[in-house]
Amino acid sequence: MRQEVRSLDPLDSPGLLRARSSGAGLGTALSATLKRDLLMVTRRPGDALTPLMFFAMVITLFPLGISPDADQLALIAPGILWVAALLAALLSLDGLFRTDHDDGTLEQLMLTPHPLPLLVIAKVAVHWLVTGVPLALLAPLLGLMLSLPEGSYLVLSASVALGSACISLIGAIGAALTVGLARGGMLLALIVLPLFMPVLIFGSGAIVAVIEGGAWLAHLAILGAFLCVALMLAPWAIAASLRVSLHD
Amino acid sequence: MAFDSFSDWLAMGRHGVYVWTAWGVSLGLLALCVLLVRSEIRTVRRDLRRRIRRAAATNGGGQG
Amino acid sequence: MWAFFHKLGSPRWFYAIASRFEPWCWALALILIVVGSVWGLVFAPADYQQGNSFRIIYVHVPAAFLGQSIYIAMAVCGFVYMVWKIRVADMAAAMMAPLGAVMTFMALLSGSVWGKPTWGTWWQWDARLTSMLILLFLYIGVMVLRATFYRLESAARAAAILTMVGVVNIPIIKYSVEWWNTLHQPASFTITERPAMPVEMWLPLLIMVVGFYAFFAAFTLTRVRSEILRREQSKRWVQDMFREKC
Amino acid sequence: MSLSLEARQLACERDGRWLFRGLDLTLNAGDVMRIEGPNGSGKTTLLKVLCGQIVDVEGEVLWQGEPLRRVRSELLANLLYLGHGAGVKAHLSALENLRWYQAISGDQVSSRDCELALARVGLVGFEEVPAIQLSAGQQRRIALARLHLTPRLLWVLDEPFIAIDAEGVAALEQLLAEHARRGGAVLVTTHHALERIEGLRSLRLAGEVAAA
Repeated sequence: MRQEVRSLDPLDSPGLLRARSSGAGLGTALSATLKRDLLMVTRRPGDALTPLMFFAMVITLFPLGISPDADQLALIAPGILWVAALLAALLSLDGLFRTDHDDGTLEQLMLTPHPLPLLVIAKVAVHWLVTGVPLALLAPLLGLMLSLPEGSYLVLSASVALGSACISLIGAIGAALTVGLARGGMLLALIVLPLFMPVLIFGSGAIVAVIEGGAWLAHLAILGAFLCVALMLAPWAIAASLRVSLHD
Repeated sequence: MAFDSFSDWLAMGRHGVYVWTAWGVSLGLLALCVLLVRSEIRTVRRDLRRRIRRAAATNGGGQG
Repeated sequence: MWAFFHKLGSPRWFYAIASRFEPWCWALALILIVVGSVWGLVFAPADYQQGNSFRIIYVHVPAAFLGQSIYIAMAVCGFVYMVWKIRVADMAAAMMAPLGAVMTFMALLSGSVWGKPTWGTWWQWDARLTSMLILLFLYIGVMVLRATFYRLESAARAAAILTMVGVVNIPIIKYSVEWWNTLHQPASFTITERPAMPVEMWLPLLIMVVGFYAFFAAFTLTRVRSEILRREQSKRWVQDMFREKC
Repeated sequence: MSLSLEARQLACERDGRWLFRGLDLTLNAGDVMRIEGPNGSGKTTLLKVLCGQIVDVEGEVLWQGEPLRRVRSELLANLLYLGHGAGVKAHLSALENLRWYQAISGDQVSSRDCELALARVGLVGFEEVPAIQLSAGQQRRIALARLHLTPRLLWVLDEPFIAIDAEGVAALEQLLAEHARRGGAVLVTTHHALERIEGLRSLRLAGEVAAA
């Protein structure tokens, strides 16, 4: 009754099935997950745009709320640029695992013989590429609007790029913890925002330092240190959190 | 004794209001914790006792 | 030692131990806190700069110590639960969290009230108070996360993971805030350093700190006993224990 | 070494009640075992325990004679698990979905195999269509195409017949029987009778005690 298919069908190998050994093809799995998620973004560009629009809109709120005066804005520009970038990245974190959880692919991802922490890094990398990097590219333009001094744009986008990588990694722990919960979004912000504060401090500190001609490289170095620590520890916490959310 | 008289102690040398608010709230919170904790254990034990008595009653006082 | 460690894990055995030590802890806490308070409020000399408002230190410092120590204790309990599946450890972590939040809030409040006569404003974004505020957010985050999970084991594991991630961040937060704005006087004394204050000032402080830790022990023992009764009510040993009484 | 999945004295407690207790189960090459029981009797939980997804249960699970804790990645390399969710990304086409599955399971990615697998499940001509435009039944068939695509010893299928029409059910039953004949093993939860599979073993989960 099965569909008539060409005679030589590789799938019909009559031979007995053999047990396979695990461990092969980790590289292909990582790159395939990366490519698939990037493909998903191209299919639905809206998801990538919302954090950017949010970032731009929040920035325009401050001149309206405080004052259009350039000097005042320049004073607070580093801080609000960074806070807005942080909140924009946080906004998109909730969807990191939720879409995969809802359609069952997250469960399949966890059923591969490959180590989960590494696969999770692929997903977080996509989140950073899709939100962190665009935020870093948009930040100088918004800095211009807040009359941020000329010389600081490069350091601004470098600090946002570095900082958003830490935010993606640490935030992914919260996203993994709340993926199983119906209204996890607000709770996600509640549990990860305290962990973002050191990143915010040194991120905006870098911009303030470059404006005052201070040691901005030191701040970026500390952000880099946070990133290394997060890269080492966060994947294990994310994998453990996913197991808690999915399998309990 | 760091103070000459009782009223001097109460006044705390113009810092009285701060010292007494800070201390009052802190010791108040501690007392509140004690009350809540003691009542928690009492209610848990009372509910348990009632549950066992009810279970015993429904099973005709069998193994309960 | 290993047998003891696992026996500690059985709720029934812990319940017996807790029942025995608990009254002593309450008594010790009461005595120490009363003695410390009277000593600190009445007999200790006033600070030559800050005058009597300095006496708030006898409440602010113990509360700040407790705030941090309880979070670290919760992380240790979370680790023990995740690794050895000792349920009592999870119960302890769940039960001590509110006290940690209360202590942090107490430190924040007494710190800012103390700040009024000293700095002239109710709230000052100084390093230690800001770290305390972030710690309070961490407490609230863990408690809300634990309350959101319906199943007990998932809540326990999720809270354990978040607490451990949080405890790794506590030094990071502390030093980054410290760098960010250091206005507060350096920590008056840590157990190891020689305190900057004369002995008749820091002795009552030491008594108050130990009294607060005794309070923490008594509080946790009592609450864990309640939690054991709540979670083990269907177990035979609980029912037997209560049947003799009624 | 022929396939062997064994469970000894499994007991799982959820929210204060026992889903199953003292459960023994052995699954060897050529076995098709159906797990039945009323809703909420822990069928899916049992499948997840046997795949090592859920670990806080009493009793032991052995894969090829070894405790699952130590050889979990060996089991996963030989396991194909189809859960409740179709496991299909709505905005990707059937082909893209299958190519991703091939890649993460460590096989050689080849579109031709994917197209053949899709043909086997009656999705000829739907290869490039984004899954969102397909019916629920067709989306499940994309997941079922994986049975043809990636050769695995052990199939664990959770309600695979949902939203599948009669013709598809018959084809799937025949596929399960054929898989068993070729030395594989199937663990399936379903309410279908599966009478086309001779030598079908079944395990009834009725809550308290279960016999295999």
